[in-house]
Amino acid sequence: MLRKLGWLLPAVALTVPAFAGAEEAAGVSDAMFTVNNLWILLAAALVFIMHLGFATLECGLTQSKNTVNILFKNTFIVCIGILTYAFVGFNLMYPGDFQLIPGVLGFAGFGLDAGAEGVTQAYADGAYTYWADFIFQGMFAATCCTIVSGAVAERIKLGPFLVFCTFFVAIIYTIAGSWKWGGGWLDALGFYDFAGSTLVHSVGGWAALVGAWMLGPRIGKFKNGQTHPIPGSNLPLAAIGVFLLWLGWFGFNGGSVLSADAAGVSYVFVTTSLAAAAGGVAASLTSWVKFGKPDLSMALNGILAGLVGITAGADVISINASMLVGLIAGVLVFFSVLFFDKIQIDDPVGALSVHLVCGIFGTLAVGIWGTTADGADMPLMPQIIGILAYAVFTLICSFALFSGIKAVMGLRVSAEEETDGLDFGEHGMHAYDLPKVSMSGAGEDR
Amino acid sequence: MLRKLGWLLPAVALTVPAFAGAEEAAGVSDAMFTVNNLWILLAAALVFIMHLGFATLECGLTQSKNTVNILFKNTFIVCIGILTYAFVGFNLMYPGDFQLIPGVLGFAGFGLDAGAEGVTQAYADGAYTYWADFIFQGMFAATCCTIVSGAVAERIKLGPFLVFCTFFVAIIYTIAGSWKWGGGWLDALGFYDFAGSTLVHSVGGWAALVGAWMLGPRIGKFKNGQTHPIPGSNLPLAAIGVFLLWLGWFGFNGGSVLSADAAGVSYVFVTTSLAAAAGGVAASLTSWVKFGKPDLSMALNGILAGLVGITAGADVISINASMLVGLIAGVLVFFSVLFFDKIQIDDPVGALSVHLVCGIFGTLAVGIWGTTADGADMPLMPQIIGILAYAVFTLICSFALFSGIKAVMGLRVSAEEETDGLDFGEHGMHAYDLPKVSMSGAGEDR
Amino acid sequence: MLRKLGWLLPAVALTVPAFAGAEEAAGVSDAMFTVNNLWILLAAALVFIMHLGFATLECGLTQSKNTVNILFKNTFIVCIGILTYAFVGFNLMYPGDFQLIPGVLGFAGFGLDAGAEGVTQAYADGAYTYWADFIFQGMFAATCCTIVSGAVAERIKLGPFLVFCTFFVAIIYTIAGSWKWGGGWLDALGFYDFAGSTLVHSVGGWAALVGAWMLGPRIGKFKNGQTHPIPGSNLPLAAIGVFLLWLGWFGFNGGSVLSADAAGVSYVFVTTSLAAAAGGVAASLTSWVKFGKPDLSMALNGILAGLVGITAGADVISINASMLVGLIAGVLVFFSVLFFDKIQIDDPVGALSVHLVCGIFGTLAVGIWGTTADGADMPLMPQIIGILAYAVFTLICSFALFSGIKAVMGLRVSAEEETDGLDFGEHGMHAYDLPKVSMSGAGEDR
Amino acid sequence: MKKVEAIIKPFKLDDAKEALNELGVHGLTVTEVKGFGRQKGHTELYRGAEYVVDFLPKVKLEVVVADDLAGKVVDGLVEAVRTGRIGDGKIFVSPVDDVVRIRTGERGEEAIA
Amino acid sequence: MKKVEAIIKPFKLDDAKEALNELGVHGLTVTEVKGFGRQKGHTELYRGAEYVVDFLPKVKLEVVVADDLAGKVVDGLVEAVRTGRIGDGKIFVSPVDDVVRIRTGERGEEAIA
Amino acid sequence: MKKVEAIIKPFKLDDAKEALNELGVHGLTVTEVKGFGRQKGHTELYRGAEYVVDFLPKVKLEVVVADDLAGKVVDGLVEAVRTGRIGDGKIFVSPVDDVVRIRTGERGEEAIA
Ligand SMILES: Nc1ncnc2c1ncn2[C@@H]1O[C@H](COP(=O)(O)OP(=O)(O)O)[C@@H](O)[C@H]1O
Ligand SMILES: Nc1ncnc2c1ncn2[C@@H]1O[C@H](COP(=O)(O)OP(=O)(O)O)[C@@H](O)[C@H]1O
Ligand SMILES: Nc1ncnc2c1ncn2[C@@H]1O[C@H](COP(=O)(O)OP(=O)(O)O)[C@@H](O)[C@H]1O
Repeated sequence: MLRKLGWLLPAVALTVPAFAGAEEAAGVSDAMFTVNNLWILLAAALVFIMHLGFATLECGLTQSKNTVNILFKNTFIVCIGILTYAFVGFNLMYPGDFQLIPGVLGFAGFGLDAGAEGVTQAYADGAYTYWADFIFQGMFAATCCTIVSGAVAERIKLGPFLVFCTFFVAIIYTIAGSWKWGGGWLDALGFYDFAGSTLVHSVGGWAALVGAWMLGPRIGKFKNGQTHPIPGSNLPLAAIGVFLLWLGWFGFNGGSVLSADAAGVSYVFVTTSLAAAAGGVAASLTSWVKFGKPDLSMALNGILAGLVGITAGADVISINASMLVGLIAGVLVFFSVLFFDKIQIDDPVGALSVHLVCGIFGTLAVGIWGTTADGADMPLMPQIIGILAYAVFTLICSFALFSGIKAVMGLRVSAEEETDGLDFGEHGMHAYDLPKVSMSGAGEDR
Repeated sequence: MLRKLGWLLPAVALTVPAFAGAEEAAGVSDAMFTVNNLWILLAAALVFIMHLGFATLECGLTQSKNTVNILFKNTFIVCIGILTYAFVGFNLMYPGDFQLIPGVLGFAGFGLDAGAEGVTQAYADGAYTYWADFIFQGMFAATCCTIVSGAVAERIKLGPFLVFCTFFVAIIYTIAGSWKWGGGWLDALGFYDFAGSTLVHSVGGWAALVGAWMLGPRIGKFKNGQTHPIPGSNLPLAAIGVFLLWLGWFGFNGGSVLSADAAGVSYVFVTTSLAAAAGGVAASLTSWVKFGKPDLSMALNGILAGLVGITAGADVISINASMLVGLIAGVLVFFSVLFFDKIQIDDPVGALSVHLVCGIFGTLAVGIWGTTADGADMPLMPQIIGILAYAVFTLICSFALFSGIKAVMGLRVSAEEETDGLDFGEHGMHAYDLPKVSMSGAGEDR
Repeated sequence: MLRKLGWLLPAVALTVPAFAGAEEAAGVSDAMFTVNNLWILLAAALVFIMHLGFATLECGLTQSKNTVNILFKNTFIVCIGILTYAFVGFNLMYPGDFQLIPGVLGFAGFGLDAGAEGVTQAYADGAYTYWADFIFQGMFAATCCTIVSGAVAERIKLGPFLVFCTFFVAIIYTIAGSWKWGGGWLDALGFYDFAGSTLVHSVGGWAALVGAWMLGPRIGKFKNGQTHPIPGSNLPLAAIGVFLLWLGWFGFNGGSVLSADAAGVSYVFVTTSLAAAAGGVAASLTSWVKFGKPDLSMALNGILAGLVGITAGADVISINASMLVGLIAGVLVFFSVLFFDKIQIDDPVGALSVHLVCGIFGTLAVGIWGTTADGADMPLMPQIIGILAYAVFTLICSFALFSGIKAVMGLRVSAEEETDGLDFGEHGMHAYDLPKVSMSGAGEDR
Repeated sequence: MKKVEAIIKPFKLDDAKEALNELGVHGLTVTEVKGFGRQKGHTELYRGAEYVVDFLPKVKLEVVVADDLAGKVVDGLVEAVRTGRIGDGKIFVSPVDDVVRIRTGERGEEAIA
Repeated sequence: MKKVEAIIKPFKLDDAKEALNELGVHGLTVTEVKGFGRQKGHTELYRGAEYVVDFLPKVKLEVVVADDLAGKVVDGLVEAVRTGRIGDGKIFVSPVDDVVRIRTGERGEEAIA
Repeated sequence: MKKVEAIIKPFKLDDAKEALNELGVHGLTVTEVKGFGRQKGHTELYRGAEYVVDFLPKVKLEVVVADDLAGKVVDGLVEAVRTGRIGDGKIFVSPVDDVVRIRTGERGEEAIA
């Protein structure tokens, strides 16, 4: 998703194998500009709908007494994500020439300003306007907080969580992002992350890990060294979430081509779908073999695992490798869920397994299976450096941020509130008023 | 959304500040024609999905005993809206030369006919075909009835409501629309309403006001001068509704650029999103400050308030002003809900506060913050005249229509039916057969 | 959806009346290539979302004790559908020159390979790339299994069902598809099926019939010659399903234009929507007249009936005829549901009535109301031959396949498992943990 | 002590509660139940077929009171929830040997309120 | 009068209702309950961990009848709902002092049906 | 025989079950109910208006035991579910004339467990 802006630091050119991107063209026709820009806008709309996907997935896999809280968090995150991105985020992530510590930290000022060239082809060689750029990137930004939301669900205080998100999305995520997509030092190093296996998913995942670890598990989840599942309250909602996320991923990955280039976008659609499908099948079968019955929640997580896994290299990985990435991610997510349960880190929706673990795997996959446009293998070392750099930075920042907030406001709701549900404690509302199952005449033999 | 047809009355040219619309071009390339047209079609699909958003929002904020009825209403409205628009609506709203009372009432005949030029660039200077025009406008049309649906929910008889909607969408809405978008007298006067804060939202809102007032409140809503909330039955459905509405609004506003013009559409995406986000945050914080706890239903209404507010001027209002519009709309919707409760007009979903109040505010906002393409401030007076004209026309027409229907068929279901639920009374069905919460072993400490 | 590949068998040119498709052009501009290809990709995304529509519709119209099972089936089908289509399906359906029995069976080899020309205009005259072609067709493929899923729901064993689907989507559907869209013998004969009333819907429907018939009805559905309805558990989910299906149909039919041709795609959007709307209204009114109350589930099925009905001829049927097709389909689906109940074939979601019956009707409609580009009436005979050919082939194949699977693995779950629910039996999970309706103070008069 | 069990129409719950409060009874337990009796079930439609729902939603109210209050409670309830239409419900009075307030361990009549 | 309470398997509800009807008992009240007893709960899976659901869904049927009918009602119910498999449930018979029909104010046995 | 009915806080259900198991009582029936008593209901918000939810979720536990076990069961339950805070609930003990195990037709005390 590296923006091709003339005034950026020189970037290593890594493009899709087997075809040359149309976006290289210096001047494109008006129609091409229009279709390119339209696709970025549609991709933004698709990424937007991922937020609904995250919201319903999280509601589906948690208890109904916390549903209002989860809906509120996810609604608020989108809003605050877009607003802070307009105020500071965009200009922190894409500082251009305004470097404070070159390649590490820059800031192009507060607010949005398209300038004279922002709505012309001059802005990005006819690929999109300034406004399309902003809205696409802005929709992306909020997703990394949503990842955190899932892992800390059902026990974190609302206010502190929102404060965390605001700073995380406005500053931590955007500075981290600038290192690669903003043309910073990791970009210069040859680190490759097409649409954000690391920049979005692992970054969100590391923060989620810190949050889940600092909060501790939900009451009753682990007792005497054993895991006591707390079943999700509404699996249709969870399934709706995953389908919407897959849909949105067409925009997340497809839009990261940063033009409507026929070859590039179609290829990315295919690798993305194949990885998702392979992830879903792999996680289903793994749970089937392991437990004798296939687990729907694992199948759903498997699809997401495949999607996260392919995100770093959707444009540089071959068709067969994309299925392999999905398969491995699907198996990985299964065992990762078991692993986090074993070390008693409570992650109600599997956010760590999906976004952190598969985000890392996907980033490595680029170094293992990726090939550049001219057929050369892509190097593994920059990938490892990138993964580590983001791990260290995000762990430190989110630990500091969570700790500061904890000291001032506290992080976890009281045991009584947790038992009663955050819907009542934080909002004084309840999510559902549904009738009981009717014992109707037709049911006699059921 | 004024269609640029050669044979329309001359319209005051008001376009987006800081960029010149590509649609001005006389002859465009085939590719440009294709991408323009594709965007209008996609916008129509996005507006279509708003109907699902309205349906789920309304179901979510009402009682489960009326859910079948609400789903049926919303499903039927879409169908009847499109069909009547094909029969008469399109030709009432865009009568072209066929004026009966010039600028006030015209009718170009029954049914659809693309004519020889309908699928060529000649139809709209390469911006869209006749068919794309129809389907986009047709999807819009039904939305104004859906607004009414929410305000009269849980107590209106089905048959009378559907009769009202049929006439309202086929005739009242379309004649009203012709005054501005059809190139009528308000357009000539310089009234500006980009995508319908007034033409769609207030028009729907005024009819909703008449309906809610004529029906009276639901049993039990107000007692001894006090408001007794009737909580929504399914808040996840309500949240799904609002996210889908926001998504659809990209088509509602973005499509109203009436071409895929890169500058125009991207700008509108940004103002629309910023207003929505600001509205959500404002309403959340207002409820938080006022009641000590943030109200999810207010946050959701706040997003819609921001969206309705920006709709009249999404293309002529600056970035900062768009956030301001959202903020004000978010606060406005909060106090408006309280106000309608105070005057005991019962509006189960907040349709009056969202669509009527913020629709009016958004229309005024154009006169306050709007600037034309050449940087001039837009006048306030035509906006006020427009708001009043639509208020008077819609109030009279919908009062007459509701009264006529009431005389012939009655409007409100019996108290007994209301108590039992309209699902049983009007449909003989029930919406949910869900199991009770299980008291499983894992729940002991929860 | 006939792909215009140079190396296909000559196809009878049947295009939309009143306009000449832009896709005929030999060389198109880069921008045109890009917008064409983008539309096919977007159409693929829209078809993808139909799977969510099918999943929620099926969950909504069945009992909550089988919801996990239904979500799992639908999730798995999408994944397996895409994967098998990549492995063998695409090359079976579009074998090109690699004919084993010319016009009847061909196979272009395992796996995907874009070749040198796959991402250039050479692949399909600038209409789409190889990858866009694959992903669009691949998303289509899985839909026909989803049709089967609905008809056999609540009683079929999971493993056997998935085995059936895998073979059905990989081999039976694709071979059948090759006869027409792959340029096979039915295409040569002049059989016309624009987007698959027969190729997708009836083919799925015939298999559904075999499955529903072999399994027998659910326990308790028919007793003493009487139908005992088993009400759906979640009608909002069902409505969400139908709206998403309608939305997806814009891609299903609109994408089948196989380019973004302004005239073609817009026309198809209009016929598709009018038929859907007419179907919804017709089924609603029929149930209203027949039972005194309008049936939501019939209204929803009516919309789908209209959509299936128009699918074969969305591009060759006039506007008025499209409404007529929808109307007839809406009435047809109503009586068809009653008919299948009468002959005691238990179809929980009405899949046979919607997809099989209206699929056949829609295919006939082409022969009745269809006109070619040059205004000639389209012949009825090839339509009848096509319907029969697909009936015979699919009935035989799916009977053989189901029988084989039955012999080896069994088809139906035990009566005890059926009573307890497949969620427990097949997955050891349950779908919902929702609170009971609260008896709150505000409810006193309700 | 007596247990007074009343099966009533759901929308009469608050009236019943108020009647009890007026009698000085401040504790009660409520259960959603389905009732079958003289009141006819209603007919529903689903996908072109009719079926009868026999069991109607009712609310069961349980209140344990001292012997001498039982009569008044019964009368108060009857008055509060009667609509005169079929399906108004039934009241059952039955003996209770002992009552314990869990919080304090109190027993008998003093544990009641 | 007696209250006969039967805890039965949910799918036997209609059989029970028919048996009661044959005995001339036309009023009953039904509650969804969860039961714990000899019948083993079942094991569920969720995200890679197993857990036991102890409480099984049962239906509680309450019917108040005249003393002399109680025996027949018990026998009729036993016959109607027995499957012979563990978990078939229990029937409890307990005394009822008085019955009131809310609609009419009738008391005692005539209030029952 | 006696029926011991306990209205308790929902999250104490498993503690209650374990206490019963220790006393050798292996059968019980549980119902979700709503309770009204000294414990104050809580205030909820909805769209800018406050309202009080009077009825709080409780769980009703019913267990039928032999006469001599009733006292121990009551004591065991009190100990297991008491938190000392208002709203802990009540236990009611009432007479039961007969018990039948549907599966076997056994009667009386031997039908209980
Ligand atoms: N013998 C009975 N035992 C238990 N519950 C009964 C009995 N008779 C009636 N009921 C309950 O009382 C409710 C009302 O009874 P019904 O016969 O319909 O009307 P009414 O109370 O007006 O005579 C029933 O729905 C049922 O729940
Ligand atoms: N002592 C008891 N008190 C109350 N309910 C009981 C008692 N024993 C059993 N039950 C109820 O009866 C149901 C069936 O009992 P169970 O022991 O499982 O099988 P069976 O009835 O075949 O002996 C239980 O699920 C429970 O609801
Ligand atoms: N007289 C009564 N009859 C029936 N149920 C009662 C009675 N009194 C209390 N209850 C039940 O016991 C619950 C707890 O009672 P409450 O007065 O709130 O607290 P405490 O038990 O601590 O005195 C109530 O919610 C209600 O369900």
